[in-house]
Amino acid sequence: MDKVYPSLDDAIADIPDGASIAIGGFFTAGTPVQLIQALARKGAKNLTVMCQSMGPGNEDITPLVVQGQIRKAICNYPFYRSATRGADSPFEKAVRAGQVELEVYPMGTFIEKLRAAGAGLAAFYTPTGVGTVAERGKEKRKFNGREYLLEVAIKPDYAFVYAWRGDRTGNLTCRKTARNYNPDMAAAARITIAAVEGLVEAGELDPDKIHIPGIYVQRVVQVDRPNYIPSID
Amino acid sequence: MDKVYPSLDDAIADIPDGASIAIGGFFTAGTPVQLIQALARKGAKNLTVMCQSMGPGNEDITPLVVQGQIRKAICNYPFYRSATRGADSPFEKAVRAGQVELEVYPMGTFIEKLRAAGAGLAAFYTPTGVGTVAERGKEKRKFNGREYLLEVAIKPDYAFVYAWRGDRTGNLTCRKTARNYNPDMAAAARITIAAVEGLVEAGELDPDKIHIPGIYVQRVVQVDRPNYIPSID
Amino acid sequence: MAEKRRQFDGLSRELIALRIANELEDGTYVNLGIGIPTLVSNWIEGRDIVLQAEIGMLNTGPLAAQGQVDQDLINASCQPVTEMPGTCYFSDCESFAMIRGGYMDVAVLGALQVSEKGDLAGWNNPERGFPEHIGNIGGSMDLAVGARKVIVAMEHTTRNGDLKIVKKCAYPVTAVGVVKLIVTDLAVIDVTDKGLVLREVAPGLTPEEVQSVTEPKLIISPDLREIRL
Amino acid sequence: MAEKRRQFDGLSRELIALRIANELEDGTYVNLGIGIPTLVSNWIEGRDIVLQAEIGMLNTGPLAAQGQVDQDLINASCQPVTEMPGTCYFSDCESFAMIRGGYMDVAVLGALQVSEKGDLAGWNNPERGFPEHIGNIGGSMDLAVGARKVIVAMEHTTRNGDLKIVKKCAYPVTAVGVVKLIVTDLAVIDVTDKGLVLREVAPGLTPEEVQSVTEPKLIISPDLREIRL
Repeated sequence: MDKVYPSLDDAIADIPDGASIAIGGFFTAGTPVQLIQALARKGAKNLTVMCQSMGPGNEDITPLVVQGQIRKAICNYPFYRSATRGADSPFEKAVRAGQVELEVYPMGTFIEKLRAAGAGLAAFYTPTGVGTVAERGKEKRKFNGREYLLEVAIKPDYAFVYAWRGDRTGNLTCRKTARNYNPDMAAAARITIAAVEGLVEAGELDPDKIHIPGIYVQRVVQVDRPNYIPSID
Repeated sequence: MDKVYPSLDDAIADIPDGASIAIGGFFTAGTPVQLIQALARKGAKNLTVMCQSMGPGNEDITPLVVQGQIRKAICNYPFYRSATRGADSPFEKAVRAGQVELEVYPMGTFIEKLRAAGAGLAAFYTPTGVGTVAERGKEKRKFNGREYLLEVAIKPDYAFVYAWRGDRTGNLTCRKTARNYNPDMAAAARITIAAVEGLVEAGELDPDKIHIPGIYVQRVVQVDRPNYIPSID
Repeated sequence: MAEKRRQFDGLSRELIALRIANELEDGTYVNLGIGIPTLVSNWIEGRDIVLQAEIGMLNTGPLAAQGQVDQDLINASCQPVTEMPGTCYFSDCESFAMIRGGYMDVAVLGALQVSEKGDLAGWNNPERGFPEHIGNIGGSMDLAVGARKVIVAMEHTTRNGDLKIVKKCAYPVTAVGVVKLIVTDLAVIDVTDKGLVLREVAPGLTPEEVQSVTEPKLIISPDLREIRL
Repeated sequence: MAEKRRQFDGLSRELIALRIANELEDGTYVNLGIGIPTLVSNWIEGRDIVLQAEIGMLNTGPLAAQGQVDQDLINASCQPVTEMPGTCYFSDCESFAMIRGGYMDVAVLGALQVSEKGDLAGWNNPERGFPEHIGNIGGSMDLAVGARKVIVAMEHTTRNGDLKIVKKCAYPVTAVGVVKLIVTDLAVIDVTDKGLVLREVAPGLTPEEVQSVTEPKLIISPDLREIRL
């Protein structure tokens, strides 16, 4: 199974208007920026995106907002910490203007909901958020005297992930904290598109050090290592 | 944090009667046989054990059965396939005689219940077992038109795990299919005791290839590589 | 009392496996259960099919030769196997997440009984005399529920001639309504909404003979033919 | 109208962090939130304390020096950090499994408000003008619920002199009844079943002065003393 696509644009060509897309990466680390840029070039509209941040440390997502491609964002850290910087942020403006719907989950709940989808589970009970606004509209239930919230799985149509090394069959190895959301998003999505820094032949990766098994990855594209300067103020 | 214990017997010395113990390994691969043997030497009674098999490919557990140490077994593959070999098996005899209580779960449900405990989740909904005897006594619920069973977390007091390499702070690297249940059992238990083939200093393991983070492991003991001949007839 | 036995001779276990191998498409991920299903692996060498082992392995290679056995490298049937280019290892928990998550294109499973509705009974033989809720469930329930397509590989009747393709499973079921295709020593049968469709019969057998060892009424496919190998 | 401002001078942010570092025991796993909590890491070098970063790292080392920045190695505050002997990496999902699973001995978190019952409000400042259910939750709710002990590190009042230790949080809470210890520029306060117990005060301050900027009634510890650094 050779899953390599010749270009970023080919790899995302079939993404329709209205698609939902999980985007890996935690601030600067492990974000598939080139795939996001390709999506901005393509211009698909009415999208639902699921990712950690809608701006801070992930400015490459801003063109999608400015071009009005995003209908809904599901994330856990949407805004700049600085109110001043936030006031200038296209995403914050779009949220205030009601142009983008925003759904926020605690970080652990957010990724566990995606993991549940990939693992074929319908829902789970978590203690996180009990007694907070995260309870709203959710079933609360006691197990062994402690309260938990019911959280249902979220299954995206696509996932964009990033890896340090990948082989042609889709096996991926991540590097340091750039692993973060990428494995569980890859498993959750119907179609996972991986941007890899180093493309190798099957058998070249250490089989005990593959963080994303190839079965979860449908398309692989080689990219240059993006250059970041970590900052989220 | 130096978690190394001088001997197997020291590492399990505090296990009381009535304890529950998850034991890693899938048939022959990655089973901490020396810890099981130490438990047989110690002779703690009234134990609940959670493991894949209660005999096939895991004959080292038999002394615990013969010595009457086990009150309850929770597993997914308890018996020999051969009825003849099964008829001679101390575990099968003990089950038939009502001396050991046996709880059987589908393999995926079994390890997911342990994973849930380690992950601080109370319960999850799985499609596995709907319409079968696995339904008995369980809540059934529809999500998006499909039926699921509610399965609650199982939290063992102890876990016995096996690793190819381990450092003094408890970071463990597994080898090939010997990984299997070990990571999730380590995370699930209150106290995890690891038998490692190769004990190294902190910093010697590749930090991107640690399958069991040290935080899950409270005790480390060095052991010789056990010699198995894989067979389960 | 005369000893009961199988009535017809059909394909060997190896050829049942071959027939199933021919049914698999390239570019798919497949899990093979214990028994006849495991034999399918002998017929797919060189093909673009990736085998998953529940223990936590993708791209499972052929059985290890004597002297090449690595105790840290076994399949879910506890057989020593080998690595392939592209092999990867993961935890058992991840393995079943993958299985339930719908990533197995095909699961080939053995069975004690299959019903006309596609119910599969394979994990618990009441003849062992245990209560019906205990037995070697293993990974069978997860695979039966999670795979996109479940193919059953089995002998058409028991050694004693008892029917295994039945109207309703008498044995504890593994999953309900999941079997899509049954391949036996005597026949290839599609499980459809309308009932069991007899698609192929073993060389020398008539559809009537296959029906005589099959409890539910078989629908004869208009394209009925001899089993192709 | 006179501009409101803080009434008392107390410890610097760095010294709040030091006071918390002294509270941590050796042999523990600790997660440090954004803000003052992050500064605690400057005071534990050489100690047997392992820092976890939500992004998926244990044994997080000091901040990376200029020229040593690796974009694949950051903490949960997006700061470039370094490796230590014994560092290991894992997924974000595993990281939160670990956090909810009770493996953090201590979480040190910032706060906008803390109630006398130990309720923590830290994730959402209504002054930003968003609806109360959206904001940067990040990992704070999981940490607040999952850690065995939650220590709050904050200034005793806002820059405008508004009280932050209150009877009931007016801001959206992060978790209910979880805070065990509050360390501010002015005081060290235990949250107990009986109420808030003033254990230490900043040099030069009286308990009455601390009470004057604290809404709930403080119980004065019989062992009350100056903050020890």
